Parts: sequence; structure tokens; C-alpha cells
Amino acid sequence: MSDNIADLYQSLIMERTKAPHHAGRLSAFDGDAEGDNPMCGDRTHLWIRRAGGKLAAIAHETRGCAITTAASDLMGDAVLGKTEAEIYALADAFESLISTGTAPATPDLADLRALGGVHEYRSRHRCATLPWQALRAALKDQSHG
Amino acid sequence: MSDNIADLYQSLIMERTKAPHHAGRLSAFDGDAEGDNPMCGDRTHLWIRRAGGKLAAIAHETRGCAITTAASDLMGDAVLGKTEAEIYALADAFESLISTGTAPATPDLADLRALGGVHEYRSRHRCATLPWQALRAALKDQSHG
Amino acid sequence: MSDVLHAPTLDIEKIRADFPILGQLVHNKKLVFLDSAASAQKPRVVIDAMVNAMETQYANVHRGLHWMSERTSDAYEGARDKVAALLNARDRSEIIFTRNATESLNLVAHSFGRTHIKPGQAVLISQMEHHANIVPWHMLRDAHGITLRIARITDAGEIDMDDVEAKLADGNVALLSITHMSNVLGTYTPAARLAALAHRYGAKILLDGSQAVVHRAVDVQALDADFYVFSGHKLYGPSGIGVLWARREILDSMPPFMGGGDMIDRVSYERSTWAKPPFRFEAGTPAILEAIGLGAAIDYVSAIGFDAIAAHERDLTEHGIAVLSAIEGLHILGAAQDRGGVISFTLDGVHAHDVATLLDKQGIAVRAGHHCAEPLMGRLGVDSTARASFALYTTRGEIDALAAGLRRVKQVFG
Amino acid sequence: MSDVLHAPTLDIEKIRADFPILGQLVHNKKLVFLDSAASAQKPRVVIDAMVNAMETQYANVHRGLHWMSERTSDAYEGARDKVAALLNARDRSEIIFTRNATESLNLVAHSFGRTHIKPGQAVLISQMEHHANIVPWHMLRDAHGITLRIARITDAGEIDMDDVEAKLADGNVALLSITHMSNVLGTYTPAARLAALAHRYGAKILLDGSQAVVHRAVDVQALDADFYVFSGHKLYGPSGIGVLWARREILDSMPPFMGGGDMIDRVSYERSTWAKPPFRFEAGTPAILEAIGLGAAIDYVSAIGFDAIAAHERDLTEHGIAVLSAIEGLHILGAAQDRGGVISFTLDGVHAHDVATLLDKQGIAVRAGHHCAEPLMGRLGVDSTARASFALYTTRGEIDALAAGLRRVKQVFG
Ligand SMILES: Cc1ncc(COP(=O)(O)O)c(C=O)c1O
Ligand SMILES: Cc1ncc(COP(=O)(O)O)c(C=O)c1O
Repeated sequence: MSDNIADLYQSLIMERTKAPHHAGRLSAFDGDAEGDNPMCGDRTHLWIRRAGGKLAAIAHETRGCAITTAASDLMGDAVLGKTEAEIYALADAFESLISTGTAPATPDLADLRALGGVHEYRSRHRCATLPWQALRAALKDQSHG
Repeated sequence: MSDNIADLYQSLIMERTKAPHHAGRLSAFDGDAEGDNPMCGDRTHLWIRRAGGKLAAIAHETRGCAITTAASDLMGDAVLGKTEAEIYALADAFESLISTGTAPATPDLADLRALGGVHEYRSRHRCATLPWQALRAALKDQSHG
Repeated sequence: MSDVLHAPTLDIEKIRADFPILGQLVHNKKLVFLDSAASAQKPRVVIDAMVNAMETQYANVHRGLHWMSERTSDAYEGARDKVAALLNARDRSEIIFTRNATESLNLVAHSFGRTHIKPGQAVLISQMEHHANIVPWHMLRDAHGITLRIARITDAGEIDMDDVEAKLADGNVALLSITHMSNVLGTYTPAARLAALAHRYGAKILLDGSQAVVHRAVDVQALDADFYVFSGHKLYGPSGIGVLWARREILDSMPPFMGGGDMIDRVSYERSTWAKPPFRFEAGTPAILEAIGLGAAIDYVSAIGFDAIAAHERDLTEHGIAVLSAIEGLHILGAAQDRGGVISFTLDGVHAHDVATLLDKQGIAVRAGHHCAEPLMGRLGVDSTARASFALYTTRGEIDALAAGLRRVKQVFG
Repeated sequence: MSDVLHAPTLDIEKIRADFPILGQLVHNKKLVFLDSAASAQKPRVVIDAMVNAMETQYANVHRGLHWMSERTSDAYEGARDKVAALLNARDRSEIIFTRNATESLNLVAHSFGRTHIKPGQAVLISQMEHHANIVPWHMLRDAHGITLRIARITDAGEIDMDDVEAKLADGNVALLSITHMSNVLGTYTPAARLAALAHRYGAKILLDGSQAVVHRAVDVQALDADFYVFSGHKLYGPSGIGVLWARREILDSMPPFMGGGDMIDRVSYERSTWAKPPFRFEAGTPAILEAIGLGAAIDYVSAIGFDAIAAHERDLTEHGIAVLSAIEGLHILGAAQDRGGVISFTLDGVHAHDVATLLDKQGIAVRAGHHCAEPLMGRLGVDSTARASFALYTTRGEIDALAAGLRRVKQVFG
């Protein structure tokens, strides 16, 4: 659009909102967690499975705004095949991108940078970080150990 | 004083504050009442005696500011020898003088008009009307009937 | 935009000039402020009244014997007279200043609730209450053992009067506490009928007028209400000031909510005795400047007149329903016969948050979320809605801008 | 008048120019405002901050997704940061906005009092408390069965530390709630020593900083306090805003005081769950503009610096004691070693009300009465006092004018 009202909603975000790659549940998983934002009803449920010290599979069921849905899905891309340490580093870097507007050069946030525009909307920060909070919880989840 | 800071404190008020005519107690009385203003500790105790349908005697013990003390004392002058109906009319007229700044031509407020300046000081209204409230209570007092 | 004026007696351009903020740009777009139901903008006269007090006539109230304090007390108590006139209260002592409608409700729940509602007795609310008229009753229930009943609303978003009557019928309801206008659906409730019903079954009635008082003249005596609450900041006044009106005889029978200066008659180390209403319920230094600001706001709306305001807002609401309904995939919530200037809606395939953000980028302020009425969202089967709300300074042109803005939102999500 | 400046770093004429009201005339005399302990005047920057918000950046906070609401939320939460810095709080979430110190005290009495003080346990206050720190405890006692103990003051108007210890000694005191500076006698209490004493005997300590916070830097961590309360309007901020600071772990353990919007996590028809502090304690639309004004006031005093303010006020107080003591028949109440800018006095043969009225006629504003400390009047053996109180804008010349004014009062009564 001429005046870029949709800056925030980059095509990557819109694609993943309309057709998420990681939507669904895992039948075999070793961690899961829910995140929710009572203020607007955003809700995401995550399932993860590890193999050989790395994240081998991830799926999410997200009901919420475009930002939350895309954030869940792009997170899936970013964390697959990573170690827990790498995932926490990514989470920290992403949360810093959202809250401060900038992130360190490493780790490479890659496509997650599409969500950088959320920084300007303080009331939307939680939409972008909700999936990452759920992921931290899922990584700590012992109940399926 | 040159700039009349003491307008309110007319000589009649100062005289009666320093040397009240009706200070004291009645040994024989048929009504008494106390009035107080917790905000500043002003306190007045009134005793009255009727004879032949008229107020035959009145005395007060007043601890308070110059306005309250003078108001108690000038009230004594004004009500002595009056019937209850006349006293209530005076009370109404005086209270109107204080709250509105003007009073009807009758009944004649006479010296009570010295207190008219209190009208301009809303926070002092109660100082001037306190004795009259006590008098209304003393007139209704049945306990010594 | 066409700012055609349809309510004949309201000169909208003149009114808009009274509100300095309306000329602001947001994201380089002209501000279109459609969030007045959350809090309204302030006219110049309100700002000036507060500035004037701070610059020329300020001191603490009630306790001072000097000129500044007397003048400030006059202004503060003058604001009480204005509120009394606004609500047509029988007496100025029936007006209590609080921080906001929320505090007014908590005051009633705490003071009236713990002394006049017996454990086991019930408070009846409706399905379309703001949290401010739900949570205090939860707290009273948990502390004091009352029960809470919820009257149903119809699918049109109106009070189900049969259900209200059914829930009053056993005579065990001490208080019907109900909104006078829903902040989500815009529904005006039939307050006078509700009051008659409540009284028939021995209940008192509290009306939450937070929204209602902004749009129409309110007469608490004609409604035969027992309590009425609202917030100054929605009525074009400052934040930090709210109102509780209650019948004097009820106030006389209520203990204080908070203790401190100004609300006492006498204090010793051993005990305190209470002042009469309204002071009994105003502990400590009140919101002096804010009462003065609210007084100016009441003067302002009174000068315009609620007939003109109500007519203007009725026109805006009709226009809003017409142009928004024309947008494919847009659903307006509620279809009450009698409604004020609030329209909540959902847009297929677009979350309310995304609607609000994309409208904001166009300079258009709407609210999105549960509007502090989370249980109602469940009743309506939605997680959240977007809400456009209108004030006396809102124009048809702004509503057209909203409709155009929503079409662009749909394109982005298209 | 000679406005000689004795505190080297404070440019008093420049400061006075910041306060528009100080140029006003009262009864055609230049205003000499010596009633700042009741409520202080407002500097231009406070007025401007509020006007600027209303003119350019206003909407309801927290719940909005649009620009105006985000900017207003930023400003409101920014004010919280400023208060946290002023008190050197460990965390911003420890700052709760209330209406005034009175509400802060009632919040503690209600929420902490009913959950952390068991029936039969005691609250210890002193003989020189403001009603705001007496009446809430009477109410808690009557509702909840606590007891109230009163620590003595010495004839000099200082806390009798032995008596405090004696009244703490049985370990049954849950809370020592005590003024940090008396609004009648000017006495600063030894807050850090009182905190250590309270903690030694297992009590928490609340400091009523309504007066103290105005005159000196306060560091709640250095004092090792548990609760601290004050009002914005005495600190050159607007009315309608007060502060409660408490340690986060205490706040975490406290239930809400009022219920409504913004203080909840989730609400259903059946139950509500609470948000974390500070929001748990801020129900409904807060005093937004007032918090912004208070933030500006804090910036203002911080820029001047409490070292300079305290030095200036120490100088004024010494000067005031000297010139007032020289008046025959005038008696200053209290003679504490450590005191702030408040002097209460009586004048032989002249009631305090008459003193205040006759000074007012000369343009001089002082307070007269019991100063919301009625029990202390009994302890001091007086019905009422006159009180002159000083602020950062007060001059020696104004104190000289007070002394001259009092001499004229004596003439009238002579
Ligand atoms: C020591 C003290 N505590 C409490 C208060 C109460 O303050 P507020 O009336 O602002 O609640 C005051 C001021 O009047 C005070 O001086
Ligand atoms: C219907 C209704 N009730 C109560 C409230 C609470 O108002 P406040 O937040 O000003 O206390 C609101 C506004 O949010 C409302 O719309």
C-alpha cells in the first residue's frame, strides 16, 4: 500500500499467519506447554521432541492475532535442529529485538527479524514473545520425561 | 489600624470577649445544653431559666475564639426577656445574617449586627452560630423540667 | 470526509475547536479518536479550570481559615453542587467524590455490602457487566459469604427481564447492581423498570452509569435509583475523580469505607466518630483540582445540552451501524433497540488486535480486547472485539474514515 | 522584606518565578503562603505537564493498542519510575499509585491488616500521628479485633524510644506505623532506628512520609522500611495522587484492596484471579494526569536537589524559631533536635482561629485548628494551634512578615 500502513505485517508474517508450517500437534513428544494472554485471548499450545541433544520436532496450535501466529511458526523454523543452549540464546536475542528494537549480530535471528517492527508497538510485544515464553516452559516440562 | 485588618473584630466584639456580661453558670435553671466545634475546640455551655413565658436568666461558659465568645455573650443580651417564639425568630434572622450577609429588618438584631462581618469568612460561620445552636438545644431540653 | 451535521442544534466544528487534542497528527495522519468510551478527551474549559485553580486559587480544602483555602473549598463544594444538578439528586450531601466508578462500586460493596447484605443474601448483576461491577462482588462473596447471581442477556444484547425477575423472585436479593449502558454492546438498560422490579422484591438498585451519563440526561429521582456511579474522565473531565450518588438515608446508615482526616467528627486515641455524609466517605485530601475540572466539564456538556448530544450521537450510531454493516465479513455485536454510541465488531479472519494496530497506522484509534468484560466475551462466543465509540466531538466523516480504514485492513489480510 | 538567601545553592527568586500563584494578591496584600504543609503550590512545570498531556497525548492507559494510549501509558509508567527513583525503591513494581497518603494507609490497614495481623496482635502508633494514621487502625480494630498501642512522645515532642521498645517488647506488635515527620511539631523521627527496633521484635514498620518526603531525600532501602506512604499534593504535585511503597515480597503476599479493571489476571462469572503488583492494587482507570503531574514535580525537586532544599528549609526554620520566640506571649510547641519546616504555636489570650483570620487579612496564610491530630492536642494540653509551614519557595522575608503580622494581631487583642 502506498503509505505503508502495513509495514508491520510483512509478507512473511502474512504467509505464516494464513498457512503456518508447524501447525498441529505431535503424537510423540517429550515436552509441551501453553501460553496465553488474557488481555486479548491469544493462546498457543506447543509440543516438542528432542533427539540426540537437539530439538527434533516442534508443533503449535495457536489461536490469536497475526503476530502471535507468525511468531509461533517462525520460531518453529528457527529452533528446529538446535541445542537447548542455542535455543535459549535465540530466545534472549529475539526478546531483546522486540523490547529494545535491536539484537546482537549473533545468534543469527534470520527470518525472525521480520517481526522486528513489533518493537514500535509496546502493547503488541507480548503477542510476539508469547510463543517463546511457552517454549521456555516446554523445555523445562518434566511431566513427559 | 490604618488598613482595617481588624474590621471583623469590632470594639463591641473585643469588649465582650475580654469581659463577657453573661459568663458563669445559673444555680437554678430549667434548661442547659452544650455546643462544640471539634475542628477547633470551641465549646460553649449554656444555662437558661424561664419565668412567665419569657427567658428570665441566661449564662454561658465559653471556651473558644473571640467570635464565639462574643456571639455567646451578645446572644445573652438579645434574648433576655423574650418569648420562645421571639427567640427562634432572632435565631433565624441571625443565622441568615451570617450565612447570607443580610437579615430581614425585623426582628431587630441590634448589637448582634456587630457580628455581620463574619459572613465573609465562611470557615468562621460556625464560630458565630454555635451559641445559637446550643440555645435551640437548651430550649428543647426537658431534663430539668 | 464530509462533516455534514445531522443533529440540528450541535455545531460540530465549533465543538471540535474546543478540544485541543483533536488537531493532533498520529503517524502523520489526522487523529480520528474513536476510543472515547475508554476515556474522553478534554475541552479547553476543563484544562483552563484546572490551570486557573493552580495558578490563582489553590490550597487544601475545608480545614483552612485563610482566603486561598476558602476559595478552593468553594470551588470544590461548587463542583458537588454541579454533580447534584447533573443527576438531579435531592440533596448535595448525596454526592460523594471518589477516584473513579470502580472506587464508587468498591465503596458500596465494602460499606453497604458488609453491613446491609447478610451472608447468604445475594447480589444480582447481569451478563454484560464491566469487571468493576463483578470483581468487588467476588471479593465481598469471598470475605463475607454473600452469593452472586447473574441475570442473562438476550442474543440481541438486551437484559432478559424475565430472568431478572426470576432471579429476584425469592426475595433473597439485597442489591441489583447493573449497568445503565453496556460499554461493549452499547445497550441502554431499562433502568426505571429495573428499579421498580428490584424494589418490588425488596432489593435496592445500583446503576453503573459510567457510559450512560455521558450520552443522555440522567435523573436519579425519576429512575427511582438507590445508587448511581460514574467516572469523571469519561464525561470530558480529568482522571482521578469519580462519583457515587446514593440516597441520603442509605448513606446515613453506612459506615465509612476509609478512615483519616475530614471524615471524622472527633478522634481520640481510643475512638473515632464519623462525620455526616458526604464527608464521612471522603477521607483525606480529596481530588480537589479534579473535582474543579469535573465541574467545568459538567458546565460544558450542560451548556450544549443533552438533547443535542443525544441526538448527535444517535445519528452517529445509526450511521456507524449502516456503514460498518456494509463491510463484508464484519459482524456487529448486539442489536439492542435502545443503544448509545458504542459499536463492537469482529472482522472475519482478522484478530481484533491486528484490526486496531492497522487502524492506528491510519491515525484511527479504536480499542481491541475484552474491554474489561471478559465474561461477556464468553457469552458472546468471541475472544475479543474491536470497538469504536463516539463522543459529542465525533463526526460522520470520522466514521466514514473508520469504514475506509477497515477496508484497507481487509486488503492487507486479503 | 529582605529576601536574603542563606542556603547558597538555591536561587529563591528564580524558584519563586516558577510558581505562578505566588504573585497573587489576597485582600489586596501580597500573598504570603505559609500553609504548604497542608498542600503545596504547583510549579509551572507541573501545570504544563498536565496541560500538555490533555492537549497532545491523552487516552486511557494499559488497555489501548493505539498510539495515544501507548504514549499515555508510557507517561504514566514513567511517573512510576520517577517515584521509585525518588524513594530509591529496589523495583518499580513496589510503587502503587493511590489517591493520597490516607488511601495508602487504608490500603495497608485493609489488605495487610486483615491478612497479616491476627486478631489480638497489635499495631503500635505514636502520640503524634495524623488522623490518617489513627482512624484506619480504629476501624481495623473494630472489624478485625486487633489492638492499638500508643507510644509516648517526650515533652520536647520527640518519640520516647524507651516507650517504643517497651511497647514492642512482648513481640505481639505486628506493625509499627509511625510518622516520619510530625505535621504539627515538625519533629523528624529516627526512622532507621525505629525500623531496627521494630524488626528486632518481629514487627514490620510503616513510615508516614507525608511531610518528610517533601523536605529531605528519602531512601527506603537505607532506612530498612517495609512500607512508606505519601501524598503528591504536598510534594508540589497535583491533588488526587498518592503513593504506597512496600517491599515486593510483602506486596506479593497481600490481597487486593479494591476490585475492578486492570487489577485482574482473569475474570469469569465465577471467580477472579489477581494481577501481580503494582497492578493488583490499582483498580480501574488510575489518576493518569495526576501521576504525570507528580512525575514532573519529582523532576522539579530532583533538579533543585534535596541538599539545597533541606539546607534552605533548615535556615528558614531556625530563622522562624528565632523571630517567633522573640514575640512575647507566643509559645512554640515542640523542641525536637531534628525538625523540618513546620512551626506550631499559641499566642496568649488569642485563639488560634482569630490569629489565622487576622493574619489572613494581612495576606498571610497559616493554618489553625487541630491539624487532623486531635489526640495530640490533648497530649499538648491545647485545643488548637496556629501553624506556619515552609516550602522551597518560602523566604526569610515572609517569615519576617509573619512576625510583624503577629505583632499586629497582638495589638488588636491588646
Ligand atoms: C503526617 C501526615 N500524614 C497524613 C496526612 C494525610 O495526607 P492526605 O490528606 O493527603 O491523605 C497528612 C496531611 O494532611 C500529614 O501531614
Ligand atoms: C460500564 C463501565 N463500568 C465501569 C467502568 C470503570 O470505570 P473506571 O475505570 O473509570 O473506574 C467502565 C469504564 O471502563 C465502564 O465502561
